[in-house]
This record gives sequence, structure tokens and C-alpha cells, in this order.
Amino acid sequence: MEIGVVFAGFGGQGILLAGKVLAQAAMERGFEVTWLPSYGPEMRGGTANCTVVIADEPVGSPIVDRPQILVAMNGPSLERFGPRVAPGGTIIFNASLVSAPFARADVRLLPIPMNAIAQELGEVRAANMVALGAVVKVLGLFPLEAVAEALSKELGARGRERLLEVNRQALLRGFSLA
Amino acid sequence: MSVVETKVPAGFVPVYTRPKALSDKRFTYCPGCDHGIITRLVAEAIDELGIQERTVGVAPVGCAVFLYEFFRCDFAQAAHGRACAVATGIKRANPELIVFTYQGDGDLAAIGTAETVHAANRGENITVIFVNNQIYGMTGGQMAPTTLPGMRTTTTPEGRDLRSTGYPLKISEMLAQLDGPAYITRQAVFDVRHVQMARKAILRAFRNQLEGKGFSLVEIVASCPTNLRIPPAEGVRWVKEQALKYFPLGDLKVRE
Amino acid sequence: MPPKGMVVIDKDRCKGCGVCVATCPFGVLALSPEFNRYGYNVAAMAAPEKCTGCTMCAQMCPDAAIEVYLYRPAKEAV
Amino acid sequence: MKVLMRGNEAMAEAAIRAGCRTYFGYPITPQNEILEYMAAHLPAVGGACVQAESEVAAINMCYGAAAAGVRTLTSSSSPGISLKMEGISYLAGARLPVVIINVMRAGPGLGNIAPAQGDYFQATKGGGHGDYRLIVLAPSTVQEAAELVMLAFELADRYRVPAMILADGMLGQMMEPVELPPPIPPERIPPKPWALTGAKGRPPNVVSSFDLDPHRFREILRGLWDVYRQIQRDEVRWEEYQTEDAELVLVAYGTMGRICRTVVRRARREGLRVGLFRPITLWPFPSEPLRRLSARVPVFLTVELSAGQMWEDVRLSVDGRAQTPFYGELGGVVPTPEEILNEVKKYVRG
Repeated sequence: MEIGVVFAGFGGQGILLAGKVLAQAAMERGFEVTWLPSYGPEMRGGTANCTVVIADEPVGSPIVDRPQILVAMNGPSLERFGPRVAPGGTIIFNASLVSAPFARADVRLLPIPMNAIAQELGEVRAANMVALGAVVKVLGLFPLEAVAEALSKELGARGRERLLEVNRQALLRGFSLA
Repeated sequence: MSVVETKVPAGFVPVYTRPKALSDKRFTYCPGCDHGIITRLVAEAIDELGIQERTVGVAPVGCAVFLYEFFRCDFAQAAHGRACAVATGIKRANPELIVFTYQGDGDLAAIGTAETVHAANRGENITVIFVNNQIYGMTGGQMAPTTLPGMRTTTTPEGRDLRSTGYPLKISEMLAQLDGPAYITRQAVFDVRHVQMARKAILRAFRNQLEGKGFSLVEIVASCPTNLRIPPAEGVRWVKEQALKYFPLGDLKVRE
Repeated sequence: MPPKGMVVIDKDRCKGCGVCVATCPFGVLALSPEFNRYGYNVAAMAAPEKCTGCTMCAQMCPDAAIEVYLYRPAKEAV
Repeated sequence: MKVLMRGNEAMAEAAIRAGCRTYFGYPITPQNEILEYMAAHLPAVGGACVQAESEVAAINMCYGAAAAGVRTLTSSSSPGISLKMEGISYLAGARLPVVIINVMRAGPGLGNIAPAQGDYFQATKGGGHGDYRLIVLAPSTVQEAAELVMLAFELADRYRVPAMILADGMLGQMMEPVELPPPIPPERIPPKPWALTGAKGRPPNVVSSFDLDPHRFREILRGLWDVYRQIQRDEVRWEEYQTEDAELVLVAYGTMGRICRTVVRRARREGLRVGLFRPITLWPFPSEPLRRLSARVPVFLTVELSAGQMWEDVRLSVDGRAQTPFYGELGGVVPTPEEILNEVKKYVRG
């Protein structure tokens, strides 16, 4: 088993963090895992993406050409990575920002209004966690609690415990919508 | 006439002896070269401060390339121009050491400009002795960044043309503009009075380091009789009448 | 009465550059016609009786080849 | 305890645990995290981190710190390593133990910042001027990167030679679980009687690569090459995976090594008898084990993120006893396991 998940969106949408939390959770649950960010000359305002590979044997390439799961948090990401998703895979896209639906018959399309939900929760920056909640459901490898734990570790490490509760809510909402 | 007085008759006491920080090795500089005076002054400063056992020198590439053979202290031989970087590494690795570089104008002011400027700007707590004799001595007399206008060298056979080769680089003036350095001074060694002033400046540059004051650089305007093709004793006139016009002496920066 | 000062020149270090000769205010030093083993005409005291032990020659010597002594029999006794 | 760590950060932390107390570097992607990590963590252990004005200055600062007897690290990526080459040659000549990390990117020139393996020649064949070699270690996982950094410090000190970690942007940037080795106790770092510590109670020490007398210098270099031969004898490291019955052996190092491991697994699932030979020391190159393998394996397919550099060492080792085709990618493009497997299928059938 080797599953590739690509998170993609604007810089500043918490793309790298969402991927890192997923990788952390998978590691804690005993999976082999890699996390590889896009790294480029642009620091802010550009596009960002990262790839998480979760496997039950040592991961070969951390680069995934045909991901099983794509999280597209904006339109350009959907256009760029959507065609690469493996047949039978899932595209979770941000229905708050992407108006034109992406058409592909051989994959599951999962529209989630990530920004709207996050805003409703009072923290628009939690949109990435809505997406992550959905990923955990689609993966079906470990319970949402694993990700919540990883997130609390990550936020704790960054001194942002106060955000924990709203992010947990966001994870739950995403999970329940998937 | 006796060639050498080897025996000191009874009743005589030493008033000027060879510095203890110097090894027995004969200097490899040309006859009459100011390097020899400057090297000796550095050794005298080390003696006076009693720091020989904690001093590490950094030897350049240039006429002082064999500097490590002349001193009785630990030494690193640096790549051309990199002495200030090497000194930085030594000092950061072991701040207890007293670290000095000794560099010529090609080494410090051409290929090593960046290393020098940035060590100065960091206020690196090291001592830099900069021998400016306006020429590449070791490689046979090519134009240096400090070569005087109109001065003949093997690469400016008609004299240095400012339009195509630029102007003498005033390193000390440049460095004195920075906030980092503690002490930037320009000295000379063409007569006893100036030797004594240079000696004091070198001593101060080392003392600054002992007191943790930061980057100190003593530029010494020197002559290269060999490549100027003048008798050694005429180097004095060269410095006084030519070099000092472009490189006036004095303290350029003193941070108390 | 012995001279006030005297210099000892390290024959092998001296490169006969003549800086000391030019420096000495009393005309004590001169380049000797003799060569050292490197072929230099080394400096020597030509008029030792004029030496005051002022150390100027040593301070100017580019080869750290000169040591200077002062006649101080009284101090030595102390 | 396993922690999720970026390759660059794991290498930096491993260096600190190896007793590295000075770091000198200059920003260049994709290895900036090493400099940043050192700036944040070295002072806390009493060390010094200097962001140098150039790569040239940084490597010469390492020269000074190593001469002072302190474990020291610098890191960069391909164009920066080119700038360091002057200093690296001096380190080799002056017998100074410094660890250099090259997180390779695609070149020549400014190229781009994507992972590549085009610096193999530079790393293993000298790179700078003169007759010298570096110990070159090529990790393929973050775990191995941490371990090899620690080993690099040990080997550099043991043989008084500079050692290089040859990684790439993928390994530097990726996060992976890593079990960090425990810190080396300071007393286990061997004393350095040659270091510049002040000539107190001993004759002065001189660190230099300079000797004008050709015959004397020849003897110095012969001594250096005696050390190199000892390294070639005692320090060769490599990994073999499923080579026992292989009809084709992939030869790949670093991140290509791990990708080829996936290729082997997939090939085996399809009934293809494929194995992997992964050099861990690129210098000394594991020629002898490869030569032994070539007595029974008919095909060695070298896979690199280059136009074929390690390939030359593979061919020298195999020396005509087997087929030695090559598959490579250029410009920062990383081949997928599928692409490599398709190449494999040109030579073996299930």
C-alpha cells in the first residue's frame, strides 16, 4: 500500500501545514511516510503545494505523479493537479473559491466550501483543516483523533494553542462532509 | 674593521634585542624590504603583551607567505585573500586565542576585499596588519589595487593609467566609514619616528583584541625597492614623496 | 673610556641593505667589504667609538639583525 | 523516539549531536534550513554560527575553525559548492577535517533548484585543483542523512580529511520520520594535537598546504595518498537489495537509490528478477563488491539524475564483464518508478 496525497493552493492557505499534520498523524499511527513541499523562489502570494506519501513499507519516491487524493484549495491548483489524479482517486476541492466545476468521470469529485465553513467557525484560516478532515475520511486509514493529536502537537509547538479548538471543529466539519 | 661583534664586552647591557616571538628563521624578504620591520613590530607587540602562547597568526599569499616560519606561535596558512575569513573561523572556534592576519595589498585589497570588508563590518575581534606597498611583490611587480597613478609596473609598462585601471584603492578610508571596526589607522615605517608610531598602533590593535573591542586594522604604507628598481635605502624617499600623497598617515577611526 | 653603546649585527641575517647605515645619526655603521655566506656585504661598526646605543639602527633594520647594548657598569654591579 | 523532520534540519541536528560547534554558510536554495537551524540552535550549545559574506568566505572560516581544532560544518547547493572548491582543495592540502553538505540542484550554471545529481564528478574526482579526494557519503533517506552526517565527522577526524555529504533538493526538503542518534560525548571526540590552540608548552603548530620543495611535497602527498588508500580499504560502504538471484541490478545512489528500491519491489511483484546496488560511499566507490557481483549478474542499469557520471565508475568496476546501460534524467526532472521499470523491461523478461 502506498498512497500519495497532494495538497495545493495559494501560499498562505496553510497547505504545507495541512500536509505536515497528516504526515505526523500517519507516522504516529505506525505508517511509513514522507512529506515533500514545493520549494520555489516565491515566498508569498504564489502557489504552494506539498505531497504526502503514506505507505506500509519504506517510501520510494516522495514525488508522486499520480496522486490518489488531491486537495485543491483554489482554481489554479485544481487545473494544474486535477488531470494528474489517478483513476479511481479523489479530488477534494474548495467550493468556496472554485466556481467552474472540474469535470472528470474517472475520479470522485468532492466539493467542500472550505472557506465558508472556516468563516462560519470564526477563523477563516482554518479552511486547510476542513480540507484535512475530508482527507482523513477519504483515506480511511486512521481515526480523525490521530490528526487532532498531531495538530495539537504542531500548534503547541508553534505557541498557538488557542487556535486548537476552532481547528478541531474545522477537522470535524470536513470529515463529516466527505 | 671587524665584520661582526659577536662578543659583548663586560659592562654592556642589552637595550634592544631580537623579539622572543620571532623564531631563529632568517626573513626571506628582499634586502631593505619594509616587511621585515613590520614583521618585527608585530613580534614586539606579541612580546610586550605576553601573548605568544595564545596567539595564532594567519599567513597570506604574497611576500609574507612564509610568515609562519618567522614566528614562535601557532599559524595557519590561508588561501590568497582569505585570511580574514580564516581568522574569523579561528576566533569564533576559540575566542580565547589572539588572532591576527598579516596581508599585503594584493591579498587584502584585491582578491580578499570581500573577506576584509565583511570581517571589519562584523566587528570581528581580530587584528589585521595590512602592508600596502603598492605592488604585487611576490609575483614579480604587477599592478596592485593600490598602485599609484602613473606608476610603472610589469602590467602597466607605461605607468598606471587611471582611465583604464581605476584609482588607488583606499581601503582604510573605506573601512573607516563602517560602524563595525574599532580601530583603523594608517602608518608608515620609513624613519625611526614613524616606526615608533607604527609600533604603538600595532600594539593598540592587539590590545583592542585583548579588551574585546573588535576589528582593528593597521595599514602600513611601505615600499618595494626590488620592484621599484631603486636602492633599498631609497624606499624611504619613495614612501615620503610618492605614496603618502595618496595614502596620508593617521588614525581614520578610533572607537574608545 | 669605552663607548656608550655598541651594536651586535647578526652576520647571517644582514642583507646589506644599508638602511641602518643611512639611519645612524653618528656615522657609526658602514657596509663592510666582506661577504656573508649569502653574498651580502654586511653592515658593521666602522666607528664604534661614536656609538651612543640609541637603537635607531635596530629599529630600522628590516631583518631584525641588530641588537644594541649600552655601557652600564654601575647597573651591572647593582 | 521518531520525529518527523526535514532532511536539512535532521542533518543540522545530527551535526550538533556529532559535536559540531561552528557552522559557516551562505543562503542558497534548497539548503537554507541548515543555516537557519544552526543560527537557531548552535549558540545554545556554546557554538558559533556565522552567515558569511560568500561561499568562499564560509569555507575559509571552516578552514580556520577546523585549524583551531573544533568540529565544523558548512553546507550549500551546487553553485555554492563550486565557489567553495578553492577552500576545499586547501582543506585537503592542509589536512583539515571539515564536513561539507551539498544539497544538489540542477546545473550547470544557475540551473534551477530542483533535485539533481550532476555534481558527482565534482565531489568524487577532486573538484578543486590538485591531487586530492573527499570522502563522499550519499544518503537516501532522512534517517540515513542524519547517520551519515555523524559518520562524516567521525571519518573526517579519523583521517584528517574533508568529508562531503552528497544529498539533493528532494532529500533536503522532504520530511520523514527519523530516530536521531544520541549526541557524541565531548570526551569521545579524539584530541587534535596538531590544532592551533596556542603554542603553550609545545613547539608551534602550523596548518598549511604549502611547500615549495617538490621532493618534500611529493612525500607529503604520498602520505596523503597512503591515507586515501587506507580509506579505500576500510571505509567502503554500500547496500545490496535483492541482488542474490538478480538478472539485472539497478545501480543508483541517494534519492535515486530509494526510488530504485521501489522499482525493485514492483519488478519482483511482476516476477522480474531485479536487484539494487546502492553505493553509500561514492568515494571510495564500492568497486570491488560491484566487480564481484558482475561475475554473475549480466546487466547493471545505472540510474542517475544526471547525464551519466557515476555510470563511469560503474563501467570501470564492471570492466566489460556485463552489460552496463544507463538511464538518467536532466534538469531537475525526477523519473518515476514506472519509467525506470519500463527501462528495466528492455533488458529482463519475467
